[in-house]
Amino acid sequence: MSLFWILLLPLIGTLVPLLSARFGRSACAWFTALLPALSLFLVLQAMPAVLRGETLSQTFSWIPALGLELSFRLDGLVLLFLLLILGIGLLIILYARYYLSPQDSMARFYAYLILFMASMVGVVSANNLLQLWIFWELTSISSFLLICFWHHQSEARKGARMALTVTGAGGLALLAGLLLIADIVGSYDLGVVLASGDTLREAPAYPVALILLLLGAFTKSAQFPFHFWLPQAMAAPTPVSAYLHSATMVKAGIFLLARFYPVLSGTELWFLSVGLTGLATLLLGAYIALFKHDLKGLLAYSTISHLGLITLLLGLDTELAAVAALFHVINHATFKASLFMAAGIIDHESGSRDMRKLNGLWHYMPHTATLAMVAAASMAGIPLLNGFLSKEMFFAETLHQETLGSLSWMIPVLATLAGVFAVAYSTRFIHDVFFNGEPIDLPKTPHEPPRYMKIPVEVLVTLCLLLGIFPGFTVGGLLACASAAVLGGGVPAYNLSIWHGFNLPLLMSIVAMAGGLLVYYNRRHLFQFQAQFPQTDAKQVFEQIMQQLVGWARSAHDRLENGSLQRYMFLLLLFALVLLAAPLMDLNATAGQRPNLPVNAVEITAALLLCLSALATMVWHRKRMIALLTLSVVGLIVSITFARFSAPDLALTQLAVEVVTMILLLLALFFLPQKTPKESPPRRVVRDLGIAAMLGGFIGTINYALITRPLHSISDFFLANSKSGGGGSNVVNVILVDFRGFDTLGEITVLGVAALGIYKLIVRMRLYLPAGDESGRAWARDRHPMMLAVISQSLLPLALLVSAYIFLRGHNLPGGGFIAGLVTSVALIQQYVAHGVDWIKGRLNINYQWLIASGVLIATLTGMGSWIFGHPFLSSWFDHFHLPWIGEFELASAMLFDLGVYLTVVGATLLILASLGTLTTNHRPTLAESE
Amino acid sequence: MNVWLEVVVSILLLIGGFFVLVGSIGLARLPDFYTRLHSPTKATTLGMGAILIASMILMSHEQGVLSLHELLITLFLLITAPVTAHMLAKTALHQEAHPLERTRSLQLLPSAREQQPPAGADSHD
Amino acid sequence: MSTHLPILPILLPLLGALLLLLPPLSGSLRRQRAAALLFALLTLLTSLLLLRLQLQGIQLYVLGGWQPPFGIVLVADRLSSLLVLLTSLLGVTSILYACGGADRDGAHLHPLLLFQIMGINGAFLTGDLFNLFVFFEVLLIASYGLLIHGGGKQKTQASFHYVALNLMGSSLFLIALGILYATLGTLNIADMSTKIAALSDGEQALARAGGLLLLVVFGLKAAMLPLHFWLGPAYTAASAPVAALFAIMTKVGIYSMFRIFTVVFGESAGELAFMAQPWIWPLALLTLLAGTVGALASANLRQLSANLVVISVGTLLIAIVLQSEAATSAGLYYLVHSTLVCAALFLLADLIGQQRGKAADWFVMSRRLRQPTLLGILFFVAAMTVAGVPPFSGFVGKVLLLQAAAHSTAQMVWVWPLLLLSSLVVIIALARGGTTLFCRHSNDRSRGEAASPWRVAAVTLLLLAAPLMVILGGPLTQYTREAAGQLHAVPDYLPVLLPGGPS
Amino acid sequence: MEALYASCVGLLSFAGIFLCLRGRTFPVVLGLTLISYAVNLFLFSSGRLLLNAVPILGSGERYADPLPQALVLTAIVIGFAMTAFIVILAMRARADLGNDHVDGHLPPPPTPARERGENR
Amino acid sequence: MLEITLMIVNGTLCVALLLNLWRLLRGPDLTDRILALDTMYINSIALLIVYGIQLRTTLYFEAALLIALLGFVSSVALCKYLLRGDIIE
Amino acid sequence: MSRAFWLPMPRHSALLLIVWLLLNNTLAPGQIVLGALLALLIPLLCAPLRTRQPRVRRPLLALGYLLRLMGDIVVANVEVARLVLGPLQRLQPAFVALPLEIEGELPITLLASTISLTPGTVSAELSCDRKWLYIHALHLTDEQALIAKIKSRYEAPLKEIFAC
Ligand code: NA
Ligand code: NA
Repeated sequence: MSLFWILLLPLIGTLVPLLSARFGRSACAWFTALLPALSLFLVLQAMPAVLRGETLSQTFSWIPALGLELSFRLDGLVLLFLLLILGIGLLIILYARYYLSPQDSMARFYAYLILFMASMVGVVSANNLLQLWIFWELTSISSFLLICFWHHQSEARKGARMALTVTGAGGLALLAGLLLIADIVGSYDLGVVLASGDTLREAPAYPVALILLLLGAFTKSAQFPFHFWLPQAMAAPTPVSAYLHSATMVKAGIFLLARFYPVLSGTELWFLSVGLTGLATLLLGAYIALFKHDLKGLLAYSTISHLGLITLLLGLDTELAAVAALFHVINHATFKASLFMAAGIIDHESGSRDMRKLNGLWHYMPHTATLAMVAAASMAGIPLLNGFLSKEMFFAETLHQETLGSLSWMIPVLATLAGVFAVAYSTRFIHDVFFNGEPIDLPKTPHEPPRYMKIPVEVLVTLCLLLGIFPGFTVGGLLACASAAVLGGGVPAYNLSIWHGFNLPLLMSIVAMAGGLLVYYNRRHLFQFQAQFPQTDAKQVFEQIMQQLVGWARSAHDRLENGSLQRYMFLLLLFALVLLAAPLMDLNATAGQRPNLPVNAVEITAALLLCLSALATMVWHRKRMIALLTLSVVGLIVSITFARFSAPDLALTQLAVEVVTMILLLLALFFLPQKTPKESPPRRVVRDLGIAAMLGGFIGTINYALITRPLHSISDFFLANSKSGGGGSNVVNVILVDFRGFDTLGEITVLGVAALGIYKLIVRMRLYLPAGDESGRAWARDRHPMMLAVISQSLLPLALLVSAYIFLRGHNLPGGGFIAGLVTSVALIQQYVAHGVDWIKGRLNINYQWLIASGVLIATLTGMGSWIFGHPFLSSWFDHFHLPWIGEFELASAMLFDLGVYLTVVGATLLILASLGTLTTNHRPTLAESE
Repeated sequence: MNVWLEVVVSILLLIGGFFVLVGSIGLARLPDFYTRLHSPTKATTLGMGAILIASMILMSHEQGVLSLHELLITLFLLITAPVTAHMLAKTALHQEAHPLERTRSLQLLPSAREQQPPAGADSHD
Repeated sequence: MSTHLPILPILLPLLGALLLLLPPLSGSLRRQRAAALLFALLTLLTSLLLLRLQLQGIQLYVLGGWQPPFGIVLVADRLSSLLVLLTSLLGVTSILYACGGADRDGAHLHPLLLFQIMGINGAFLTGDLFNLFVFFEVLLIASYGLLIHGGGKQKTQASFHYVALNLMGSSLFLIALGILYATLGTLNIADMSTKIAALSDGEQALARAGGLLLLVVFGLKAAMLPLHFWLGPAYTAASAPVAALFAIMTKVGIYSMFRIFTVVFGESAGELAFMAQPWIWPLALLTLLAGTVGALASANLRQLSANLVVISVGTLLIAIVLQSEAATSAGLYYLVHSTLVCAALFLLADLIGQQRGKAADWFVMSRRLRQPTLLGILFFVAAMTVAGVPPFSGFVGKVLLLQAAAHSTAQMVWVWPLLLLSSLVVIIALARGGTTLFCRHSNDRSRGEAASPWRVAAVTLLLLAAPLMVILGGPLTQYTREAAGQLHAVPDYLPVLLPGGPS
Repeated sequence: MEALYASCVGLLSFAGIFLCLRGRTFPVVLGLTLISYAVNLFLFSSGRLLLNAVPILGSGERYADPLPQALVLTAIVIGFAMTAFIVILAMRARADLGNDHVDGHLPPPPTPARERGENR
Repeated sequence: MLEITLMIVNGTLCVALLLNLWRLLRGPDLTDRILALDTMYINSIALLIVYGIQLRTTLYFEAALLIALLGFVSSVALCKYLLRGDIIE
Repeated sequence: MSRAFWLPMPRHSALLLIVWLLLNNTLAPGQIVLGALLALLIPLLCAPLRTRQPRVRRPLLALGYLLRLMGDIVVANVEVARLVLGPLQRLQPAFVALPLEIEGELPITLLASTISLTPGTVSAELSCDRKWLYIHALHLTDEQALIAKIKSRYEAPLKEIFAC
């Protein structure tokens, strides 16, 4: 049987509860337990081999580029954790069946829980660093889901978010750490990494990698100063707390420390960072636990404290300490899980977790009370229970280190102090809940829980006893092989027995017990002392910090993106300016070698006209009509410039476009506000003038530098092949319809789509129609001056003829489909101006949308026509024919293509016009009405 | 090139250039809009005509075929110039452009603006 | 037909759009939907076939039979066919989603979506710089039309900014084209790369100016800081299927940067080799930062998604500046992933918003969702994917990029903290947003309508990629590695790209 | 000649850019139009300036570079489409937002500090 | 001789165009400016024709023809705008 | 189909053919065929946008009118040139209301155009009832003489040409 099934079964098991929910709650629980149980069975099957000291592993390739493999590892350490995860997991499934109320979705809960279980299995069994990280993150996610299970509670949401934030941050740090380790070692394979301890410790990046990895571990294991999320996670249902926050997830950090112990430990940095963090956490947790009135709060801080203890043990960096750490992992899991479950039962059956209300429950639930008291005793470290054994080992190990030099004595003293508090809060858990008078104001009368709900607690408490009394027999083998995995081979000699004789550790235990009882007895003074300090709610602080962060982000974001086009445009231009400045400074000689053309009067005049008009447009942009007129002059001069420098086609196009644009602008002006206020402050104007001048200067300079240099271009090809290959002597037109016909196809598509877009814009437009012009004068009432109408009518055929002329000759002489289309459009626009939209619409019922579409379609199909002859898209075809009497003439596919262009242009222009025409109402005063 | 041809073309060009210039001088010089309206409308027609005829003659000679298409431009200008002038005058009337003080029959302006018969002219017909 | 395969992803959507505008399809919405879906699916199919075809070698489609560098060519290599496939897939989902009702909000939605697909595919496939400009304009004008779909103040205002900035961008593009043509005398991208090293000093400075102007243009399209301002308002305002398709638009800018700054101004460019990267470097980090801050500041899911797009842009820019083949490969994987998941998020925002009534997708208390489980699962998957949390596709791209950045400590110390920090912030923002959207309920007992199956199908289709891209991560990263190899070794492919030799 | 030409291109860009930075839609449209003139001239001149060299075969001994001309033609058409769109969009903005400011909302009127002091 | 004539004619056309611009910028009424623009259109036709004569080519004929047609349309549209606001109602 | 459908404007068609040949500077048979085709096609397209206008009844007279107009234009130009270049103080502009006798849109338009093209006059406005044409004169000495001249020299022939 493949080892993978150990991981795969719980993964698949995630779906089981969702599918089995319909069969009832008990069935759901049983079905859910099935696959994890099977998985546990597989683990047990593999156990003997592992206990013999074998390391089982299995690998599949997954994403080699990433270094990610699906690789499973089963050694002693993995075995220990797998037993905990799967074993306690099964108990939790049973417990949760009774814990959850009928309103709670059991399927959802179990799905999350099994997902978490699978993730944990994945973490511990990963033999690939990335795989480990993947499952590590999954534990964060599934724990988020579990904490947030009662998502209608604000507490739960906040607690879950906080846990996710902290563990998420840790996860990312861990990723960085793992990537660094892999980078140093050169492999993501855990086996390789574990064999490269010296390489790692000597690498310059070792401290960074270590710290990053520790960040991952500490956040997960709630080590100081990242401990604050764990108490907030208590908003989760108690089974979750019992499982995640005592037995498994928080141990993932410990697992990580243990896993990398062979390669990362053994340095001063390790001791200082791990050991001192553990010590601080141990003390802090134990101390705070005492003051928590909430049962689960007490347990949460106690958990923090115990995790600190294990961390400290690993930090002590001795082999025995490591063994003790592993032992305490087991012990803590057993007693803390049972305590959480007991607390859950109390909460469930009495309706409260407040120890100030809970009193004397012994009378109501003696069975549960017994179990809880045994577990609590174990937590306190009472002999005959497993907690005692590992604590004893811990005390012993604190005595055996000298890293802190002359301050080394402090560690055992502080450890004992933590022991004192542990005994105190354990005593409180027992005395304050089960004795201490009668309950106060409980929502329900407490009673024993359902039979099966107690079974998990019983199992765990029995384990506490068994481990405590027969440690060697019960866990000796497991511990030995786990320690071997952690220590990388040699296991130190140790003795797992209850009685080691009278020694210093025993004394420390006695001191702790006596001190603990004393502290608890005098708790009133201590509580009073503690009450002086303001209570800080971690959740509130965290939320506040988050709010502040969001607020800060928002104001930063809003300050940057203030919704002003002027600023965006300015930044765009500034960016272009900065980018252009650098290469221009490299440009030593502005002028090139090419001989310049002479200048004559016409050119100077044209330049003068162009510049003056452009400046006038700029200066008088608020006098809209004048600006429009000067803009037209600019357009006119530009087209004449094209003509002068040998580009008649361009001149024609520019002219036609110019007029259509002007008409469009006139149409727009009618609806735009008639006055443009002067609102730019002088400083803004100067700034804009500055950037405009600089950028304009740059563009001019570049232009000059370019056109004074000689050019060798691909154009000779076009001149050489235009006639022979394209069948036309107007090379520009042949380029447009043949050599680069694909550009033209795109271009007419743009035109057509623009018209469609404009149609979309206009269809929903509701505009106010000004009743008079800028000076407030009412509009003239003569809608369609008669002379204009008559002349326009007679001009139309002429204009159409001209456009046909321009169309037909385009291939050989200046002209072409586009210009012809624009001329046709202008001629028709002239009809609109002379007669109005309604008049035209009534007489010329053309669907312009169809015209556009068929235009582009004709061009496209012309291009596809060449497929029939086995040529690529847009391959042209032309031939000369001779008919008697008529003479020689040419037919070319380019003509058809150009026809498409023509139709598109006409359709697009007129669609825009016709839709604009629908904007005005017919209820404006006219001459006819006034008569 | 034939000298006479050159002379004819040159003269036509000069005439054209002159009238075009006169049109623009008038546009710049005349005192009010209504008077300015006259000069380009007319001067340019003749000016353009002359230049176009010069082009016709020269091109016919150059290409060896009768080149008459310049006539079309003349035709266009002759058809459109009056309409442009009419529209501009109409606009000026509507916008109440200030005529020269000494213009005669200024009393006609209000009725012209309203496109009504002149006041007191009902007896006509 | 297979000889014409490279052009079909451009022609099919074009033909579809045109037929949709003509009778008999223009008359009925139902016929429009069917036809639009059909053409989108055909495009997807041909994209797939093209992807398969070019595995045998780069496919060159010589338009009109005019050999490069004289005519326009389409180049289907690993990179372009992958992106064409991505676009086509996105197109299918957008149209599918639009069939769920968004196409009733205004005219011509389906044709415009098809035009947009045509433009984007064209931009990816063309091997000619001016043709790239033309396709930029096609996709832009289609996007203008799409952006205003549905109407409303927000759209109008966002559109004006978007259009005005892009018009300026197009002008700069033309100037850049003018400069490059005036110095290199050619428009074919591969041909340009052969010419650039031989320029004289002065021409070199000018070509550099042209190249840097292109950086402005592509930066604007890609939403690189400080040119990213249009993105937030536009993507937030756009109708859902439109925003989903827009998710690929920024990638066109990124793609063009890859093409121009590693091919034309790549290793063989002599003095001008990798001349844009030093400029992109700080901007990439700042873009990432801006997106991250924006994500934290977002007040609704669409804003958040838009900022996630900005973050993805920053990340991709980092992939560009890292310059190595590994980084490019990582970038390409990340590009595909981020496009799909951002698109899914935009659609989800709409789905969620519709069920939450007035509160829409704002992060405020609202009535309960009609389908909390379904949408919750979809959102959860999308959130994990986009945040780069395993096991979904996000982490692969991110880890690949982190690995690529590890090759130089100088780059690592910037990239790693920023990238990881940004991931954390995204997780925080998504957790805050998600818990509010799904868990904070008011007392309003009214219920919205259930999501139409079209829409759910579209989102699911997009999100299926999240696990699939991880499961198939091996072959996929292999593919992106090959694509990066082709991109970085253009001189080796010149005989294919310019069969007749350089001009 | 080249210097004169380049100066004109520079000046057109200058005027256009300045107008693009204005706060109302109409000047922005004007500015974009001016810039497109400048850009078209710029792109056109990338084939260098030649007199009497129309690229029509048989019309003379030498020909100007036809390619930039074709490119500019395409650019003009596309520019026209884009200009048309933004013009109508400006109208739509006016319709939807009630004003013609490029940001869709009018900037707050400048209130000198003195005035505010008086109001208090 | 023709060359000199052409130079002179070019000169007069330039002066004419500058005068037109002066009127266009000066105004005072919008109608004056429109008239100036219209005249400018016509003068540029002359300029193109003369250029054609100079180069002995008819390639600029269409441009001249188009200016004639388009100049008219644009002047009329401008007038209509001043008269009615909406030019295509 | 009736002839009016296929050939809605025969005169226009003829004119268009001529213009086509003018445009192409040719009498090649191919161009004639093409021109004829267009001359038939374009009126067909324009037909819907046409309003009925009075026919030219006397084409010869029209030709004479055209020639006279040409002559007058030349004179007008010289006249205007003199006025423009002369001292402006002596300029006496005037508005004149011209009572119209002819009817019909086309004849009135032609008259107005003629007036605008000829010596020192511009047709400024037409009254709604189309009975009055407002004229601006650049330099007017005798109003009645001007009216009489217009009526006899232009209006009367036009009336005859269109027989209205
Ligand atoms: Na109590
Ligand atoms: Na324009």
